[in-house]
Amino acid sequence: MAEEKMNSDKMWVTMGPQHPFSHGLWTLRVEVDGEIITDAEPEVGYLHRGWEKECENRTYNKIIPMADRLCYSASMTWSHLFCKVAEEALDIEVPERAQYLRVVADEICRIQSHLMWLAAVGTDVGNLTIFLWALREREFMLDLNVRLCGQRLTTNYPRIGGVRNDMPYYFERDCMRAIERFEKSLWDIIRLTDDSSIFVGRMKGIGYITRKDVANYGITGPAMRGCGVDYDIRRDDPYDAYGEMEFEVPVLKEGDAYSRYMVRIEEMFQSCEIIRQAMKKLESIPKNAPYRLKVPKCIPEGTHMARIEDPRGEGLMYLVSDGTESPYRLKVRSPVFVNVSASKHMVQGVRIADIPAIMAMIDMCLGETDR
Amino acid sequence: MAYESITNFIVNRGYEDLIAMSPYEVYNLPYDIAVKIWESLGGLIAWLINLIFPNNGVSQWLISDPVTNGFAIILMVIVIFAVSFVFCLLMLWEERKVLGRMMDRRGTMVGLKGFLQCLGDGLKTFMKENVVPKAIDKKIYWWGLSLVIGTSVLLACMVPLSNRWFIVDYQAGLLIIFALFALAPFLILCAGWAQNNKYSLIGGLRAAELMISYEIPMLILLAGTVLMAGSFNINDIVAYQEEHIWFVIPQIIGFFTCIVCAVAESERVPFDLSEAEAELVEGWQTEYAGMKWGLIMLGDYFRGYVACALVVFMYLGGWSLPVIGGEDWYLQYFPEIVFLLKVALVFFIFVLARAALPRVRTDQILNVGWKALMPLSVINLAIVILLKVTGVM
Amino acid sequence: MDMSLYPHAVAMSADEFMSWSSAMINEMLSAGTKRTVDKLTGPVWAWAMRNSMHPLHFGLACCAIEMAAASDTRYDAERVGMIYRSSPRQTDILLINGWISKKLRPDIRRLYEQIPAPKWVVAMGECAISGGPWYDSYNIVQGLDQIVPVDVYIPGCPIKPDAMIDGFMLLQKKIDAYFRRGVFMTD
Amino acid sequence: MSEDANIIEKPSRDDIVSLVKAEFGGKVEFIESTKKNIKAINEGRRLFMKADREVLHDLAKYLHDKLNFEQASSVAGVDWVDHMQVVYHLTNYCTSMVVEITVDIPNDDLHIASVSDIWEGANWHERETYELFGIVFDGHPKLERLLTPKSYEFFPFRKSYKLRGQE
Repeated sequence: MAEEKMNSDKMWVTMGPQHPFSHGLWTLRVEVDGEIITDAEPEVGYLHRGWEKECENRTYNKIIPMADRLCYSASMTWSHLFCKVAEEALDIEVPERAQYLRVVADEICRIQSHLMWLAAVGTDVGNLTIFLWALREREFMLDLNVRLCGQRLTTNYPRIGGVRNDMPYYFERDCMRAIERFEKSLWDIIRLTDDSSIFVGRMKGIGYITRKDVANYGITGPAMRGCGVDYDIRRDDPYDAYGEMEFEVPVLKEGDAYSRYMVRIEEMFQSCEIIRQAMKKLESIPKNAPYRLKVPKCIPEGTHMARIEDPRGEGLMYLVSDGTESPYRLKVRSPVFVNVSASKHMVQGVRIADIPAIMAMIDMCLGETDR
Repeated sequence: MAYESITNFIVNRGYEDLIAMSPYEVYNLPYDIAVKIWESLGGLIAWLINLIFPNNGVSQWLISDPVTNGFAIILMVIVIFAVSFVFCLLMLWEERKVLGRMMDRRGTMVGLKGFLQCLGDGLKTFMKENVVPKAIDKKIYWWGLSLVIGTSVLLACMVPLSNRWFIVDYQAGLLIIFALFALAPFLILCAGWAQNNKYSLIGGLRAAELMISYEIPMLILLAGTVLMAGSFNINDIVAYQEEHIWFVIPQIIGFFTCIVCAVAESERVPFDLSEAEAELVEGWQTEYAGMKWGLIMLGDYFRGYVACALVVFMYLGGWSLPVIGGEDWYLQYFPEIVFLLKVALVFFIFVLARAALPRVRTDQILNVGWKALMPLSVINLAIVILLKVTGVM
Repeated sequence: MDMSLYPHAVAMSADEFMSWSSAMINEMLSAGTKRTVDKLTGPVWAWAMRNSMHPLHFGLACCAIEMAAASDTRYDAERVGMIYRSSPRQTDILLINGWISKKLRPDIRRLYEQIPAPKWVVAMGECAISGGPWYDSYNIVQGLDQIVPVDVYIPGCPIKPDAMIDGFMLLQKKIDAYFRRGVFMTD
Repeated sequence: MSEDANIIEKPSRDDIVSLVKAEFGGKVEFIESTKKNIKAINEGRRLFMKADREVLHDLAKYLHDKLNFEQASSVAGVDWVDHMQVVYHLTNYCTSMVVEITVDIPNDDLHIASVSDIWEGANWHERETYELFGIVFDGHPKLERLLTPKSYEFFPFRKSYKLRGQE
């Protein structure tokens, strides 16, 4: 083995924890023959903090802000998922006003998470203007977060049995303004990316995954919908108020990095649609309707499971409660954890210059990968 | 010896007296400036010595013709380097501010509206510790670095700003600049290899790959210009463009191809594969710390300046303005300023490309180079030949 | 020596005490040309270093998202001359903005050593300051100062981009103090 | 319908129950959920099974091949002090049905057949469960530590391992 390793002209390049393309801390050791990649080996675990073990040391209400810090760029969906699991354990139905508020907060979080992803794509492909324009749009979505939930990033907005507070004064008008402005200015960024043949040339034709491999590798979310799997938890397995929303799930057949990119851009437009419908329905609900239920501190025994459509894929939480104040066991299924495990398969046979483009399409968020 | 005022001690001679000693037949502005500087500087020293020891040999010697001429040449080169150095800092400032404005933010506000930011960067990098990794190939590490910076600075000083602002009015004008320009990728390859770092090795290899794609189209474009102008000498090319028409009009295809090649030559964003930030950390500059990296960045901007200067010479008529004719036109305005403004305009196009375009992959630049730039430059050459044969130009 | 930055001498780290004491000795012993040269050139180097701080492009967790937001159009960090360089050789500030796991300790230590000499470390966010919400984790280093000497702590979880730029303003004052005591002091 | 007839593209809930009962008989028992107003359970998109350790791999293969459960969402370990438990969640895209299989493992013999040869997605989940609980998945291609550093010897998620704040 040693001499075979010696005179093979392949070279292991470590794209280590501190690397501009990694957007967080993970290593991709890549075996390179010239510039073509023959073998790859991802390594995660640099942000592992034993989140699930720490939950067993916290009461249920203390876990909500911790759940925000699972995937910090899409924090609303994770704390929302934890509250859903707890509500399923308590077997309660969240009041209607809270359901719609959660849907609005979820979709705002999805738009700002996709914009953060678009910014990351910009730096990976080498065009800093996309990075800054995407973050400029994201600032307006963060302002909506600040008005609705109080904090820019890790919003800590849902509670078990409802939401923290009702819509603030004039929020509905600001939300509509922000959405209109966003839809107009997203076209500026699209003109920078889709109309530039270099960007399309860099994205098309790399990171191929067939329809069968996507399910086999467990890749979920926009990465899966880019390869032809027509499945979206918000539509097929609706939770909260998503049942009443009509929106169209973008699905593309090609299965390369460019189609995954197109799926996410289309999803941003769909999110604006959902927010408009949710806002219209919120008007019809009387202002003083309850937005939160009284919930006991201890959750009864049993095993419970809930799923949610995170901007990066399918988030799933499995809760084993034993009637005390804190959970007995809380398992978190993170979509990026599984997508990264498939990176070895996606990266075969491409050039080094394509790795950032492919990995950007998985939209890494290492907080939830290492938990 | 009675007290003598400094002015009449320094023999203020007209330029003609020096003509015998000066290496130039043509009037050369920086040499003239240098002579005046030395006359005031050297004259001051000589006058001081003369005060103490009146009528001694040294002060006479100091302001004699050969000594003035010798020191003037040294001061002239310093003046020429100072002008191109300050203009490079201006270009760096232009890039940071224009890039900032295009990204809808303010850019640097250090110093006066951001200009002193380049000074701040430079001084800071000079003060950093000189970190040299242990397992490097010492000779090539240092020679590669110094030659890259050396050729860049040498190039920047060889670019004539007008027909009276040059070091040497060499007959093979553009050819020498191209020859020195083509050296940089080899030195980057050697520097990349010497750093014993995988990223820099790949970066160095890419620099060599990149060179294959843009070098030959660039030379064919050069042939087009030289054929139309009739000589390699830059003064003749500019004079020709001034009499007839700027080469942009007839060789419009060549102009755009040349801009693409110039961007690739000075390794700026759409084609900055050897220093690809996202994939190769810092490409071939990864292991160069502190002052070494500061000088490399300066070298990059010098090469950008020379690439823009090439485009201006070949297509935008050097330092001539189409409007103002007449024989002593250079008395009404400064041709050097006109030339530098044109270079700044072309650099603006480079910065526009940097703000708008993502980075290209290695195989894509090779395709573009061979399948797009090469045919375009040949078509451009065909047009030039056609115009030349039919006697239009 | 501007004592306002060290209100309580007790809390100085070993490195800071070394540089503070050697600065005191330099004040007393140095005289003549070296002293005047230090006095004259000190502010120039300080101005240069202050206005071109290059932090390392090294995002760990939530504060990394806010670090990215600090360089966008609203909170433009480049106004004060901050660009994120990706190679440690060309940076002078190690910015740690997330929780540090035990697996990452050797990497952070190596990055710290790779950065050339006049360097500073900024601990951004609760997790880098003291382990933050993960106080009882088995895999988290409870605070960055167990690995590298830290210069500026920026509290908040996650911190706002303007708090980060404010932290760097404080670091600029510290850079001033570092250079006023003579640049070429080997401490 | 896919090419060979026996793959049921869209198995309904009672299809699955009847087929699995016919195939595996006593070894797999179905648990009825007692929750009333959870939308997913009322609309029949959840199915809870308890399987024995020996029959798990065949059950997984059966569900994957015959009943078109294409994705293994997650593999979770649970430490009930006196015995260990592994919980599988399998998803079917067409009917968006989620099947939850729980398998009990005695404390003295922590071995179970790995399903990473059926679903590639479960590979890293099994590695993670191994390094945090110590449950060995036989037949796993690369059963090593993934998240915790290589130098850790203990299994952190077991109830026996106490966190800093606990006792």
